Amino acid sequence: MIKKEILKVMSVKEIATDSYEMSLENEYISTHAVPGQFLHLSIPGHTLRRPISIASCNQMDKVVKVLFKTIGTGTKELSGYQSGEQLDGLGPIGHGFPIEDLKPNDSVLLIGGGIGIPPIYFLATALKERGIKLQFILGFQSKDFVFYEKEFNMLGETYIVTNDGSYGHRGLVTDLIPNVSSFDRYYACGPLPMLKAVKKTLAHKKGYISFEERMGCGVGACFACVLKTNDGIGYKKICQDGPVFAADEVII
Amino acid sequence: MIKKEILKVMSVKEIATDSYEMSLENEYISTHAVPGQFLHLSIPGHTLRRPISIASCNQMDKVVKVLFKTIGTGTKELSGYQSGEQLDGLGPIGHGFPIEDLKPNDSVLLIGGGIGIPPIYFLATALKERGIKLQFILGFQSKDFVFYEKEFNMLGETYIVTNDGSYGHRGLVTDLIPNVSSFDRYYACGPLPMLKAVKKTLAHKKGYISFEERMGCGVGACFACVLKTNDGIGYKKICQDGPVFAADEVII
Amino acid sequence: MIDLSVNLPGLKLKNPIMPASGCFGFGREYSQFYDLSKLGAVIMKAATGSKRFGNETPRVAETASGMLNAIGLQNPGVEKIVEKEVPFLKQYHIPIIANVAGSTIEEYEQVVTTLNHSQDIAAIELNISCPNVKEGGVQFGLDPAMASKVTERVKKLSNVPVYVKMSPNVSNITEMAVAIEAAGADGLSMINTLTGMQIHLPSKKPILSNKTGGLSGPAIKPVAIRMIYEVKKHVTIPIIGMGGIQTAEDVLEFLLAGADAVAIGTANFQNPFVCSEIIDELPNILNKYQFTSVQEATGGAHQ
Amino acid sequence: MIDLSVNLPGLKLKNPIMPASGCFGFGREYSQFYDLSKLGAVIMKAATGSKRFGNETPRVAETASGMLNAIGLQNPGVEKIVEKEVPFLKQYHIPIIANVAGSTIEEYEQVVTTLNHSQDIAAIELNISCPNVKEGGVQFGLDPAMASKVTERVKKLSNVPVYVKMSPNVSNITEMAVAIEAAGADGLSMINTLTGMQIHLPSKKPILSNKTGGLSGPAIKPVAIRMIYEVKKHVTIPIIGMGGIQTAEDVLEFLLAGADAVAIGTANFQNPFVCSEIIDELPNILNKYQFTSVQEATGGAHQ
Ligand SMILES: Cc1cc2nc3c(=O)[nH]c(=O)nc-3n(C[C@H](O)[C@H](O)[C@H](O)COP(=O)(O)OP(=O)(O)OC[C@H]3O[C@@H](n4cnc5c(N)ncnc54)[C@H](O)[C@@H]3O)c2cc1C
Ligand SMILES: Cc1cc2nc3c(=O)[nH]c(=O)nc-3n(C[C@H](O)[C@H](O)[C@H](O)COP(=O)(O)OP(=O)(O)OC[C@H]3O[C@@H](n4cnc5c(N)ncnc54)[C@H](O)[C@@H]3O)c2cc1C
Ligand SMILES: Cc1cc2nc3c(=O)[nH]c(=O)nc-3n(C[C@H](O)[C@H](O)[C@H](O)COP(=O)(O)O)c2cc1C
Ligand SMILES: Cc1cc2nc3c(=O)[nH]c(=O)nc-3n(C[C@H](O)[C@H](O)[C@H](O)COP(=O)(O)O)c2cc1C
Ligand code: FES
Ligand code: FES
Repeated sequence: MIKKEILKVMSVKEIATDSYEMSLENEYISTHAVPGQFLHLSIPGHTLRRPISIASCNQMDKVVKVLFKTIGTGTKELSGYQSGEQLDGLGPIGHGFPIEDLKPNDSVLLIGGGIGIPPIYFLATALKERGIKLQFILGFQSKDFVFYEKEFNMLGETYIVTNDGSYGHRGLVTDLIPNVSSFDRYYACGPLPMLKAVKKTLAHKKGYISFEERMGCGVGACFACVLKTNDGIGYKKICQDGPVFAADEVII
Repeated sequence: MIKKEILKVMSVKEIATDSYEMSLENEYISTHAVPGQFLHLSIPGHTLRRPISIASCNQMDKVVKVLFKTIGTGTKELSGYQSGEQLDGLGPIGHGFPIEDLKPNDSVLLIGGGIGIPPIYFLATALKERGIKLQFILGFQSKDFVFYEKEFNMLGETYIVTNDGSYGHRGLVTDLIPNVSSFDRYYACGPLPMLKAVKKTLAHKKGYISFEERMGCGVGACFACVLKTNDGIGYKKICQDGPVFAADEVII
Repeated sequence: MIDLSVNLPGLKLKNPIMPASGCFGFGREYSQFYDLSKLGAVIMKAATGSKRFGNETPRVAETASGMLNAIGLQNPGVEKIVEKEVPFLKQYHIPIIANVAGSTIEEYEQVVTTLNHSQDIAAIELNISCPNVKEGGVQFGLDPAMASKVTERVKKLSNVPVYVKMSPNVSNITEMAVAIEAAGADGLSMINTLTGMQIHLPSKKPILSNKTGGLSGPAIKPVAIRMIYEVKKHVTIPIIGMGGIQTAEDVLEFLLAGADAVAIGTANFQNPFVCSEIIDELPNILNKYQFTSVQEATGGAHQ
Repeated sequence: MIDLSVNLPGLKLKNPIMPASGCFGFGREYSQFYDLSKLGAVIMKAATGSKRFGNETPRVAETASGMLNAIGLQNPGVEKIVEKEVPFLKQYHIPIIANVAGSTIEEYEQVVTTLNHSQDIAAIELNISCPNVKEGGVQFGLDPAMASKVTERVKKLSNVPVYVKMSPNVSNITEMAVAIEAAGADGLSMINTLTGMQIHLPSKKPILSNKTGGLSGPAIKPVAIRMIYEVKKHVTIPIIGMGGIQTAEDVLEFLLAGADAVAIGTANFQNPFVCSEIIDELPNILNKYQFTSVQEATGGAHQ
């Protein structure tokens, strides 16, 4: 259930160019959030909240981590928060990545691009606990934007691509799909063009994709965040029905 | 000359109900401001600056003091400033109280009402230095709003009135004018109804009055703050030509 | 004891607070946050003759103290709404107001006819002011003749009182209001959004796929207050006021300008509890400014 | 090197930045803060036939991301302006634009005739959109027929190009713009303020003595961008854009929407240096978004 919670900022650190890791203390979110869900954060002076994925949860010390990139005024202000300050967040929001039906030793490919990587990390830690075999393809603009490489390497085989080839392989995440060993299903999150390419390239595979869209309410009331689907209804709301969808149910 | 200055908050303390004294460090303002002038303070999130009178200046330690009452959102936010934070202020603005022509041992009556008292205090300290004899009539809503009584007592005979009689005399500042001993001129600042009464009661006396009005630019460009005058032009701008005017030149 | 109740045609309101159309869906989502029976009434998202997908995304953008939206009247169609959504809202025992939209007068009539089959609609908010659909909608709200025509036709059909939702994008709001009152409207609902646009610098294109969108939020409050104040002087039918309300003080400002009740839209997105919190706070604010009831405050700025 | 220059009828601008009418007086006050010769041009406060005192105070109020003003065209009259103010501004060797207001067509003509005596006026901004005077002013800006009539009459008289300053308080901004272009205007200046009101809760009365006032500042930017974007599609004369500009990014947004140059009003009150700072920053912003000149950016959102 979505609650309006006060989250206490524990730390904010820059982990790559324009990229920040923020640790937040909140019992309810840390104990209820599942991979793929997000927070809708209120930033003073802004009419609309900012949707940010949950990148990890630690129930022991009640800490929720988010990773974000500074795009405009909202995320810039977010990056300026000091430990001890408080944030008003709605969450956890949405449906996470379906993983219940996976069996130990199943093998999955996780694909993340830029700020789409945080939920993939949360998902990876959960899959690891269930003994799933993991491979990662992570795409970044360039060397300076690479983050969490060490963390991912500890969870599985990790391929990194940069648009300009300044780090890892040069090109797009889809260029590396041939390089990975066989897998049973994939999970992906990132910019829309990347997701389109991934869906196309892996059309024959079962996959789940997490989407982004500009949001109003964040709870399913305003219809700002719809995505076309090929079911009877013809659309789904990313905030309420997603942000994760089966690759074959959405039209992108 | 008006400059756009950064003022460093040294301290903010509540000196009476809803009334605050804020000490600001700034060399230019503290060395150039004269009694009657004001600052036009920028408060983040607000389209318009807030005009606040200068209540004292200490050239030695470069400190400017302002006293303000929390009326709405702007002054409330102002009262929440922490020492070390910075304020953007335009100043010093306007023409101060004319005092050059006063001779030692001249006697003046200073009348202040509520948030009109701060500039009167600054004026009083300046007059005291010149050996002028001072008497004060200070009006407050009620006991809880009384501030700076001790400070004024040190400068001259001080009469305090409260609307409800909860402290000092009961009534309006004009009720006490008969009680004060003879004086050569008066200076007044406070709410408009009080100023009208004072001007009427002391019509035969030479006097200078400091006015308030809602302001835009604060520098004389927008014509928001005009006051009717009986000279040829027919008006004056409070921010630029005032805020102090000779009682007999304005129509109120 | 402060009396918050207001009686308007078809609407016995225990308090003057209702969520604005399109900002509250059909109530399901916000019912997780608080008990909707606390509301004065609820205004449903726009209903059209048949299901609409609406505009492509992006559909919203943020502006200074406001937002732009171009949802495009996405809705499942009036029949589904009567069948699935009205029964859900009915359980809260508060007046249900149906927001009616259409591209043609015939579509408006079709929607109203279908709504007539339901016993649970207390009033209609006739939306002739949606700026976000290619044809229909707003042009009815920009021309007094067309506005009175659609109002008359809908009034003839409807079993329940009709509140006409007005567009602020007009040269003469009073002329519009007078025409709508003359056409038989039971009340006015004002204001809908101001048409606006934002350009996304990186792409050099309008940020909304629909290019223009409706501006809402605190930014438009002065326009709403002005229009309600002006209209109040020239009509006798009640006014449901809206546009940028965030606090109980804002509600009082609308009442003083001439509103009999108010609707709250955009503020729900920032704070899902806003309607509930304002209902709790309103008595204190009325009391602070020496009012003993909501009705006493209405039109107060005109004395 | 980024080229900031813009050439418009009567206006050779070294950069597209000018202070908006009424927000910069006649330049004297802001000349204490920086050298006005840095500006692209300067637009003077409105001039009327004879001296006006304007409205009673309070004349301004603060709103969410904006402000209301009801100055009421206070000015010393066109003769005094030509005699005393123009010579002061002349020393900065930048184009001087005279904002012309009036209650009747005859008054507009009288002002223009007097301005013709000065050699130092580069262009006229015909203000048919001031919402803050009892008669005259804005009604010319709300009716296409009246707008074209006053435009024609002024064009016949004026020695210099005429930019018509449009009101956003209209149902159809394009219709207005097309009529004004047809009437011979050399350019458009848009937008003036949106009419608004704020009610002061303690007194229960409108805060402005004029009751209504003009809404300006960032709150109205989406409306300005929308109107400029729409009008740009239907006229060929240049547009001076304004409404809520605070930063160089805002300037680029106006250029992309279709403005050839821009004016900055309310932002001067918050930051007296705003025009100067934006002139310094604009090249960096144009460069950041891959433009080599201002002219290249104009209308960019329409491609
Ligand atoms: C479900 C979901 C999860 C997300 N998770 C993350 C995350 O973990 N880390 C991260 O860095 N970013 C994430 N994003 C993107 C993030 O929401 C935007 O980068 C952020 O809102 C930009 O705000 P801004 O004020 O900095 O930018 P501005 O451009 O100034 O924002 C203006 C408006 O546009 C909206 N907006 C701009 N870009 C986006 C975008 N890409 N998606 C949605 N709304 C946008 C803003 O929310 C705001 O309403 C997520 C988005 C969604 C929908
Ligand atoms: C020359 C001058 C000197 C002043 N000196 C002092 C002082 O020393 N101490 C002090 O407490 N107050 C002083 N004031 C009054 C002070 O400016 C207002 O109390 C303050 O602006 C209120 O802002 P707010 O946001 O709290 O109130 P709000 O009501 O929220 O303000 C809304 C708008 O109205 C304006 N406003 C409201 N009340 C006044 C007022 N009385 N005068 C002018 N503008 C107003 C605000 O500036 C703002 O633009 C002075 C005013 C002037 C003109
Ligand atoms: C996302 C969104 C969707 C809206 N949908 C509708 C609608 O379907 N029908 C309608 O009459 N008004 C609609 N409106 C307008 C609101 O009901 C309201 O009139 C307007 O937003 C001003 O109020 P506010 O500032 O409190 O949001 C919508 C507004 C928003 C922000
Ligand atoms: C205090 C004030 C006075 C104004 N006076 C005039 C005027 O005399 N003539 C005019 O054409 N516009 C006048 N305007 C409108 C501005 O020129 C400008 O069109 C409007 O404020 C929008 O720009 P902004 O948001 O940058 O202020 C005035 C605006 C303000 C705030
Ligand atoms: S953001 Fe409102 S429905 Fe998804
Ligand atoms: S505040 Fe602008 S002239 Fe005084």
